[in-house]
Amino acid sequence: MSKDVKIDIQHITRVEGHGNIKIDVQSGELKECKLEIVEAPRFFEAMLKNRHYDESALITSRICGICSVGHVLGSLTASEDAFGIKISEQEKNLRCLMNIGEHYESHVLHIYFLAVPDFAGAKSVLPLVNTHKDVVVRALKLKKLGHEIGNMIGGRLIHPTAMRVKAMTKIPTPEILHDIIHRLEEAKTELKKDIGILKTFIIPNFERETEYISLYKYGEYAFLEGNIYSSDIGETSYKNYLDITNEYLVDHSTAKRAKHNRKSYMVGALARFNNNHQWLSEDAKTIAADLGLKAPCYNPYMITIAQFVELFHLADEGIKAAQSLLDNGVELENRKFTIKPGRGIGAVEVPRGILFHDYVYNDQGYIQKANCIIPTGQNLQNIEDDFRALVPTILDKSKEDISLMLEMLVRAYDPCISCSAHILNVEFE
Amino acid sequence: MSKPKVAFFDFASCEGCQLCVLDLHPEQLLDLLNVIDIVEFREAISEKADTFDIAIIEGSITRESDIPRLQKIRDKAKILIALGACAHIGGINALKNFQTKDEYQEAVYPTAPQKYETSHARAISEVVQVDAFIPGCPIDTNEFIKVVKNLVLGKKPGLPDYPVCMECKKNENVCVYELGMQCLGPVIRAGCDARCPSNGGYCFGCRGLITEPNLHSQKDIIQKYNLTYEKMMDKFKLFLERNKEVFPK
Amino acid sequence: MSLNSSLKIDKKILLENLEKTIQKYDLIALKKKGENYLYDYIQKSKEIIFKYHPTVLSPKKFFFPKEEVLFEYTADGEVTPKSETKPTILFGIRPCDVNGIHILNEAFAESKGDPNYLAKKENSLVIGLDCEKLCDENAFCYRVKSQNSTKGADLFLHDLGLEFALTIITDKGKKFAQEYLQSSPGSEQALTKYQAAKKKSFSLVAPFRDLDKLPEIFSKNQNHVIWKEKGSKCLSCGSCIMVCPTCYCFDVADEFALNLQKGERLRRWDACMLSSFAEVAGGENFRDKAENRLKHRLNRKFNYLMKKHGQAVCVGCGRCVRACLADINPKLIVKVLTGEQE
Amino acid sequence: MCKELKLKNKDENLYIPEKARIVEIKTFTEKEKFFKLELVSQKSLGHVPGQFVQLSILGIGEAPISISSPPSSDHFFDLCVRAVGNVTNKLHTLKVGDEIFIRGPFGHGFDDQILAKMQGKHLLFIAGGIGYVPLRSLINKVLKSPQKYQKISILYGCKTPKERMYQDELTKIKAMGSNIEFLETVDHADTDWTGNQGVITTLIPKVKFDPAKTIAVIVGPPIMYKFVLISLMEKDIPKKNIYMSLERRMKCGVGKCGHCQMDGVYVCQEGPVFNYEDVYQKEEVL
Ligand SMILES: Cc1cc2nc3c(=O)[nH]c(=O)nc-3n(C[C@H](O)[C@H](O)[C@H](O)COP(=O)(O)OP(=O)(O)OC[C@H]3O[C@@H](n4cnc5c(N)ncnc54)[C@H](O)[C@@H]3O)c2cc1C
Ligand code: SF4
Ligand code: SF4
Ligand code: SF4
Repeated sequence: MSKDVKIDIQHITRVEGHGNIKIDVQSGELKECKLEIVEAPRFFEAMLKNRHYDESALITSRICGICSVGHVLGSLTASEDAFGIKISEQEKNLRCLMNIGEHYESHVLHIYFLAVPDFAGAKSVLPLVNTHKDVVVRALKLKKLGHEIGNMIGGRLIHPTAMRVKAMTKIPTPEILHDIIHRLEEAKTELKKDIGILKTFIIPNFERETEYISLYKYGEYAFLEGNIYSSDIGETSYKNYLDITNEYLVDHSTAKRAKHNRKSYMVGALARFNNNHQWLSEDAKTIAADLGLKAPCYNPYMITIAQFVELFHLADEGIKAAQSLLDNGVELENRKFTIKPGRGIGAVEVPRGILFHDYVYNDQGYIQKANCIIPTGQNLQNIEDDFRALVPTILDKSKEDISLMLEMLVRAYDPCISCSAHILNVEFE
Repeated sequence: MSKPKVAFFDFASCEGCQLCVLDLHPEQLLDLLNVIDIVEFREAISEKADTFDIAIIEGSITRESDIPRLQKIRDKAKILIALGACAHIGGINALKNFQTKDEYQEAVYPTAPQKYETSHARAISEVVQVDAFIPGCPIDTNEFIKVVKNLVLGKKPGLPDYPVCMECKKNENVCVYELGMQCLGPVIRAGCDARCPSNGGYCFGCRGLITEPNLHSQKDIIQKYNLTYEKMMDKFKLFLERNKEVFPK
Repeated sequence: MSLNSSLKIDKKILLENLEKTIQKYDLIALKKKGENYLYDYIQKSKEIIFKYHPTVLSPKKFFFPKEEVLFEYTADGEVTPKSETKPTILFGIRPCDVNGIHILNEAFAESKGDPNYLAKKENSLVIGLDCEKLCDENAFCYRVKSQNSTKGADLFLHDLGLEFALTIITDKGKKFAQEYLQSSPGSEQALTKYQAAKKKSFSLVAPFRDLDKLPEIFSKNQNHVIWKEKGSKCLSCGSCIMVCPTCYCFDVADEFALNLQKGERLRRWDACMLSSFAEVAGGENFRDKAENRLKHRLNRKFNYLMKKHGQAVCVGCGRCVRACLADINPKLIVKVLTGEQE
Repeated sequence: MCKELKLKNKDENLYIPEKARIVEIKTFTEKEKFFKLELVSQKSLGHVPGQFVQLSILGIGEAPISISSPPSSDHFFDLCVRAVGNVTNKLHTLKVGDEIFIRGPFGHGFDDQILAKMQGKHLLFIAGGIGYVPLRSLINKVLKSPQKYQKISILYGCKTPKERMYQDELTKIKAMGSNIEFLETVDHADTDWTGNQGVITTLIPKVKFDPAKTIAVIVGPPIMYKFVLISLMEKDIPKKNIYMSLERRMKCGVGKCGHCQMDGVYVCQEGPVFNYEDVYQKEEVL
């Protein structure tokens, strides 16, 4: 089969940030295949220089609106690592709730607003307001739940105001905690209503095995602490994250890319699922089985399903955290500590995958050097490699269909290009 | 009343403000769609629009190549709204302007500093005429609704032009100066319901200065509480680099 | 009513009785929230704090809320007034604030009367609680003679240790006391003793010199340098107004719901210290300088409205002193104008 | 025992407006339109010259607007509105038959006492721009029986000829009678303008009056008062013979919201019409 296909998609829609896809097939041979990031670089690591520890989370949360809590968590963890601060159980539970808030907002947005229209054959969620009003209303409510948990616990979800090094500056009342438990239970019931719809999705039958990298803590479906786990080589200390990420630049993208054992690796919900599925909550396991998601899963289009499964696990985790806060009582914690000069690293899972913040502080608590590595940057090469594997198998389709499948693939990764592009690398000796 | 066509565009930003726009109750979204026609919103819909009445712009201008794109949008729009701190006052992006271009490029892409086009970060009003703005980093969803509604009704946007302190007092907070922190609230535009001070933080100025800030008095406060002037100016750097009253060039 | 028909009530019984009223009334009293003291709704009487800690906002927020709906309407022009009220008890209101309520009562009752305020007021009962000594160094109730104010309350209590002396101020208070508070005749002596002690603790402080002549003094000093001096420090933040128990300026706004089918006309607290307060169409601003706004605010307290109410309209609670980051203090300004030394 | 606080008349909610319908619209200038309104209740407004109403458009807001027609027993009344902001711009988009809302009449206008004082005197009306609107109510009232006054002089100044209002009516007034005098001027003339040019104070020397027997009524923008008052003082008109109507920001119109207060005075209640003698010593009058 010899065919010429040239695809140039400017500004892929329904992703965060700006990305273009360029494919050039001549006589059946793939000449060019690129995911371009055309986002303006924002130079966050440069901006962090000489800023006080109290501001590092404030600044880095602005890297990305949708992973804002994730950046805060990564940033606080890095600062705490540098200063040798151990956070309390209470703080862990509160952060867990913030993390759940963010995942609800982000996963729901991705599943319902960005991915569902593809499967429903709609251009966007707006036409669905007329055809599937109940689903849209449910989606908005679930997304709003994420925002509201963020508001109640952290002052607000996007760029939270109450999250600080060592401890929150705000504590929830028992009424709020009861409310959160109640609403997370409700959320599970609501989500179950859409299992049927998800089952009708015809998910492209495309598989490509790759290296799956995620946070790892034995016995936990890890989000907030742990080491790094690679499906190829196993566990590595979070301190050695640079050995994993190996960032490099390519010409056509302002976002840095990463490679480890192979040419590329995958992070995000599917990587987490593949590496940590045994620690999902029982409910989440049942849902996964019901939706045909089995580890290891090599189909990137299934990321959306993995996210859906995570929503159940997270609801269960949130209920546990809130209950523990209720059982043990919540008190405003003392936020005093001594500043220690040195380096600290934070590794956390955000909706799109593992994220690293790495700071060097001076003895006054001002940042001397910073490095932030964002999930999408890590996924970019993997997406391109998926393209390379996918395109030759679908050349018989129309150009429109090919474009749509490629766009859907990019969207499946839920790329938050906006943040990936702003991230830079400062070499550490 | 015919529904105005509204298009969203973004430049250098975290897109958090657009996410706040989507943070609506279901009824609110349905009501909003009855009042305006969203014809372009890259984060949520695939459609692209050639014509629109209201352009809502998120993000700051950080590349010369952004300018023609923004100008084109300006030419087409009857009303152009700056959404969020990045677009309104340059936002956090302008923090890099305190360094030279070489410095920040070197710091981020040490192996290839000149690789990507960049220049100093600017508010969009430095490039095109802005008819209304929705301040904050991120914006307040209710304020967004209010401004859009007012424009549809032919009213002025109706943003407050008094300091955050007023809302902070309404929330019965103990002033953070009393707690040993410093706060830019006395000169920053209210409308956020004093979110940061009300949640254990302090105001760092994301909504920009009020029209008649008393910066002299702000400096006196700093002295009274034994805080340093340098530290205060350092706080202003986070969001107010573009402001000539604070940082005369 | 004079204080001689003394009644008393046991503290424990009082608390029990108050708790019983919660079924029928919203009970408001001083309580602690986090590190902060404020007047707020009470569920259990043990939440009530008896020792006074200055609050940021005064109890006026319950009669004249930060924001309230004046009426609702539909797009077809159907207008429905709205002044929802619930039976409410404000418990433990201090003399300065009691006096503040009295001033607001007069202001809102004037001419035709403000329906929203009056409805809330009518449906509520104010139980005052005396202060034996000055609450902090910023308060200056004694300077405007409001440390003994009872006008504005329906009942008034004096803490005698294990029991309270109870004074009946209004008929409404009397009815309430009969129905809910099992008071018994008290010894006049105990109350007299209390009052003597209070008098003693306040004996070192005195009212403003020429308190009654302040309106004239203010009128004469409209060009005094103090206005410029202090005004130049003012941040025009309005904090002083928010916290003031006797400020009642408001802004009115129309808000349509997003569906543009129905809407509300609201009023919100406004502040004459804000720069645009007196601005009219065409951009003319009749009080465009902070010094003029400050002068206006204090003239309202000690001149314009003082003439109308027959007493200083500043009750000396000290809230604006605590709230003002620019250290603008009415007490000191009055002293400069009267030429008084500390 | 202290009195309890009670709302005197529960039905009397001073914030609730009543419906009025637009029955006629005339466009005067680019910014000013004339509106004839009727109360839907068919009641008479019952105002005196110089009073104002609070005009509201639901969802938009409320604005104080002077009543431009003389008192009458029917249910019609006139307003003339300059489009400057939310309410006034919206009002300009409305059509005949549309309904708006009204509260009032409010304020202290030219009451019987003032009118009695005017009898037999030389009335000197000085209006700047839209200031003619509140004056028109009084002018039309006195013109119903011009013989009661020694003389009536109307001085009217606008920025440009295009901004002149009520032209038909003013032409008629001009021709009315020997004791009626009408003078106008514009700040900036255009090519067609043949009349006076200059600020309104340039008209004052053109009028002959006996200061002791003259009553001046001034309405205009804030800056105008300052200069007109200087001229009148120079001509020795006693302060008590000068009336003026002041504009202030108003939110409630009933002496509560505090916006219109100047010195101790609530303009919405004691004004907007003031005798100069009563206010000249007050703060912030001009
Ligand atoms: C007693 C009185 C009589 C008046 N008579 C007339 C009249 O006959 N015809 C006429 O066209 N205008 C009259 N005005 C002026 C008119 O009230 C204002 O132009 C109007 O309030 C503007 O309202 P708006 O909603 O259109 O503008 P807004 O959108 O409210 O504001 C436009 C500008 O006006 C200022 N402003 C806001 N509220 C008021 C207010 N209540 N009064 C004055 N300025 C305000 C704002 O600060 C802003 O600068 C009168 C004013 C008063 C006080
Ligand atoms: S203003 Fe803040 S929240 Fe909005 S886009 Fe910019 S960085 Fe994000
Ligand atoms: S308090 Fe200040 S920094 Fe916080 S949201 Fe408001 S304006 Fe922004
Ligand atoms: S006097 Fe003080 S509290 Fe009042 S507006 Fe001025 S600075 Fe703010």
